[in-house]
Amino acid sequence: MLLFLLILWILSAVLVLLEQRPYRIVIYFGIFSLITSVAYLFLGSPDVAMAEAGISAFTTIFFLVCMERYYAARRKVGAQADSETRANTVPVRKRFVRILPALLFSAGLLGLFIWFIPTGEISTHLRDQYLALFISDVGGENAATAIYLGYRLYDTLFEALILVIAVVAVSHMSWFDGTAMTGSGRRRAEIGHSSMAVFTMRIICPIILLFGAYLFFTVHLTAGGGFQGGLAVASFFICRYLIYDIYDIPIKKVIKMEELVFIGITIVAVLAIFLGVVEFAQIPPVIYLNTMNVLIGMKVACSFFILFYRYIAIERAS
Amino acid sequence: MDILYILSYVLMGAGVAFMLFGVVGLFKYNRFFPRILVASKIDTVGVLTLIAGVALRHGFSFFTGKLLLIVIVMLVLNPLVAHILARSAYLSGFEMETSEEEEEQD
Amino acid sequence: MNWLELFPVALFFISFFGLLIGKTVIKSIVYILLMQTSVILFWLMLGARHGTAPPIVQDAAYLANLDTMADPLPQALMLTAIIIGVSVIAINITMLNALFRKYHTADWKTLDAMAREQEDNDS
Amino acid sequence: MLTFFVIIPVFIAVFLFVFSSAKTARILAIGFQAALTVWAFYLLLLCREAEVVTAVGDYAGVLGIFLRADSLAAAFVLLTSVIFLVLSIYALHEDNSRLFWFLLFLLEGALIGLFLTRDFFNIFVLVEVSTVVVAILLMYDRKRRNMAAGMKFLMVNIIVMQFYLFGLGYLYMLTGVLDMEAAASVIQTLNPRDLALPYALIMTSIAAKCSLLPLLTWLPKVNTMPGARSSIAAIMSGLHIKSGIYLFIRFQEVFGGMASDLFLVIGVLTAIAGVALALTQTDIKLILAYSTVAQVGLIITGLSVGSGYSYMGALFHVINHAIFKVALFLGAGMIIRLYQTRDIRNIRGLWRGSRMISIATVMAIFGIIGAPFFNGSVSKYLLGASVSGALEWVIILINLGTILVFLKYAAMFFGTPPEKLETSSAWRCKLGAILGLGALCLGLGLFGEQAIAFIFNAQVSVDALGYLEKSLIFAASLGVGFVLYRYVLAKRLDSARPILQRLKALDFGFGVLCASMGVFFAVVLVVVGVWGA
Repeated sequence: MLLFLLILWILSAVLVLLEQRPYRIVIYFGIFSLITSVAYLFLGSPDVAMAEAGISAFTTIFFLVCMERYYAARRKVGAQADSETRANTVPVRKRFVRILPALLFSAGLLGLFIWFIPTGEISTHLRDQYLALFISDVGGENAATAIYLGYRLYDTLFEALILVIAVVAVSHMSWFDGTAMTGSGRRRAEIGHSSMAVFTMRIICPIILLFGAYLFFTVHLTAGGGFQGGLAVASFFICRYLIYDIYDIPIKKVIKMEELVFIGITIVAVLAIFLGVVEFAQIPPVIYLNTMNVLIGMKVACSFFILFYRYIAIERAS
Repeated sequence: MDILYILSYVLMGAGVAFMLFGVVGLFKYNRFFPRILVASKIDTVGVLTLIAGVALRHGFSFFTGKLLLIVIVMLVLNPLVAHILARSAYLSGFEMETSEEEEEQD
Repeated sequence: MNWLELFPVALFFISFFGLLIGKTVIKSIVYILLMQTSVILFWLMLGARHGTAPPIVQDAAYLANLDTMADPLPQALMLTAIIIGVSVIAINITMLNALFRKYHTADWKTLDAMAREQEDNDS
Repeated sequence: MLTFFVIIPVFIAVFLFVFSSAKTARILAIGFQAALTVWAFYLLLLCREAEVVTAVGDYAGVLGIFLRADSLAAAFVLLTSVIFLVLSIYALHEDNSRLFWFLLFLLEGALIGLFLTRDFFNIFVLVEVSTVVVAILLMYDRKRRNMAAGMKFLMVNIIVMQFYLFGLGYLYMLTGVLDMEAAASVIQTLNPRDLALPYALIMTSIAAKCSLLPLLTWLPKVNTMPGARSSIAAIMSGLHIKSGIYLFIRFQEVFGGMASDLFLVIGVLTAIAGVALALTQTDIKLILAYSTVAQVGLIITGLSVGSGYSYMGALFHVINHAIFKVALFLGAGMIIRLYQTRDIRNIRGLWRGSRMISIATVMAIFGIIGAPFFNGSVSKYLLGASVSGALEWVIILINLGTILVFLKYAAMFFGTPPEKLETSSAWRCKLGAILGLGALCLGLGLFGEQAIAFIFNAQVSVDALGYLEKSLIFAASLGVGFVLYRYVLAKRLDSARPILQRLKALDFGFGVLCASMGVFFAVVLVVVGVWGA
């Protein structure tokens, strides 16, 4: 079964490689992400699979917005004679000859790589210890969560930090100098004109929010956690956008809240793990895990909502 | 018990058969709107029957509750997806009688 | 060595090949995403060498089936890697968008030439 | 304790960003930087006695993450804090928003974290953080930024980090741990052929980080992007590249010095290529950036020689290079502001135009070319002390090349200045900053032996006779360089020969950059795998 999935996986990747038209690349990339996510599930990592599924929804949206602007920009200059348009007119054989050195080079590298793949056995030193000790050390029933909220919390802190930086970077790198769009920049989602869609999304929205909350709070019992729950809550905003738009949400307050939540995460992390308060004060691990997860989930939800907002409201505006 | 067992297999088989018909249909019709019609059948009828079979096979537990949630979401979302696809195709100027070549444009 | 692990390796070099021949920035970004995915899948495969059961303890008798559980460490690490990857990709796509608006193209060569022109004007 | 070296800058950065105005941010920045420098000094004192280890969380074995500070890491932390202190003083009266201080503090936290951590995956995370922050800082000026070059920088860095992560996967598979010390002890028991692949993958990413030979063009280009301020270019050349060298040192330790002969060759070639490229440039920032490449090549050479004195010399040169290159870049920023141009042919008469900038720049130049009594001379003496034969001559030749480059650079002191050069009173901080760095160059040169003993906790003896010999060689090469430059090169370099023009405008496309990564990877893999360690 895994073999079958992996073959499909490679095939979809090759489809992405061979496709020339940008819109289709995005669609094939979506297929690729879906297969990847299922493959993760088969490899025994439901946490990563959930994260990948959530992330790929956002990546696809980012790419789609980008493509829309791309075509708008192309239309503006007309069919300019750069290689984007020229590529389709060159005959296939010539194109093949042109890429042949690159093909041979990468094939050679692949061969070299395979020749030198280590044959040694995998060392299970850390795995055994983590599986044996995580319940008594950190608590909870999910070993992956125990690692990223306990043993390797230091990494997770920087992971939260890089989301803060990404939000700052996206607003700094953007063509538009500001955080919120007012007046003429607004546009409603096209779907908003279809009453059937709006009606259905109204039913779906609360379910998604509920699912996000479920992921927040059941982390010590099953797969899921702050990141996945945050992504689910953020995708609630996508659905909300389809019904009501998102321009009524004060984006500056969300940005401020994101940074405040990051400060909260830092304080809780420093107190709980670095200074060892959890152990010292005999706080039940469930309380710590849930606090941390809700904080991280809020952080991730805010970050992805801001990114989504920027793409829909600002990057997409003409 | 045995009847439930057999029934579940029948349901699962029916689901797979629906999907099979759907795929055949996708290849049979070469126009956009018939294809949407057939594809939505795969999503809704095929998957629903399949999940019903799985639920019967598993018996009643928390797992079945999760399946029920999936069924609800699918029941609501799949027709919606088909609707939006068809609607946007119609709005962006796809005629009901388009030929294959015109669909290929981006 | 598990020979299924050759799949991510192959994808790594397929996307490397794509990066070599990719003419537009869009395609380069997609290949980087493919590359990230291949590395992540590789890590998870390493973790699943000794078993593919999720590392979630449902009952107290879990010590008996420890051997069938996947390694939880790669999973925690790859969650981090995925989030880092998507943040960097979001930044990249924003930059790409700003480039479209300025230069109306996504072609590497044209972009390089235009950037050089701008630099010459500046200095 | 070590955790707070990282957490506090990050925390203060976010705190400032949320709560304060630009003015309070400025005052807090200076105060905090000064405090951090003192604290880093205290850490260095502690590390002289024993390694300081902090476990993040209270877990058994190597399950958690460890931060370790030996004297090398403490020296790098001290260097980082000193340079950021100088930069904050330099940037005090610039028109900076909160965002600038936010990013500056984040970068400081990430770099210190990188120097302190000994966890493979933590290194990956921190490198990504610092790369993204540097990318934003490089494109800080909205109007003048060069988005295409910045994008290339970011994408190349993401790709090399994928190489790193892949290599890390194999390393984790073989050793079963992510901690450096634990991994190093396991690695000794492994089959060297198994290690070839992870080594090649990881070294490819590190080589790209320090811009070694086939990958060297992106760094100078990025340094001189129009939107990048000189202070950012200084961080880039002075510190960010040092993080690559630091990782090189650490990973060579982990792998037990594999392939050091290969890196010797690559270092020498990088140095020669850097000198050759620097000679053809006319943009003053580009000259400095390519000379950074040359010095990095020299450092990698010294680190790969393997014997004690050269290694110490290379380590000391890392610190020296950070100091004088930051001084040069900051001085260059002021010169550009003064003359409104970056073309070295149009900058003349700086000595009469602005005495203070000239003094600081001259001190830094004396440092980099290795003039006696300046810090460069001590590190270059040690670098050359334990090598012999051809390599000694190669190092002398590279130094001759450096002298040529800076003769070209020094041409701007002479001649008559244009009528009006506007200096403002707000420059006092900037002048103070670069003069301080210049004085540091002299001080580290005069007390080089003691400085090494203090910083690296290692005894070296600078032999007076050998030092005199080196000084004589330096004087000779200065003479040769002057003659060579004045009568041969000065005219030729400015002529419009096609090959010179091509070297001057050398800028690899994205595909070529990726291909050079592949070539580097293949070479390292074949050398390590086929000919053994």
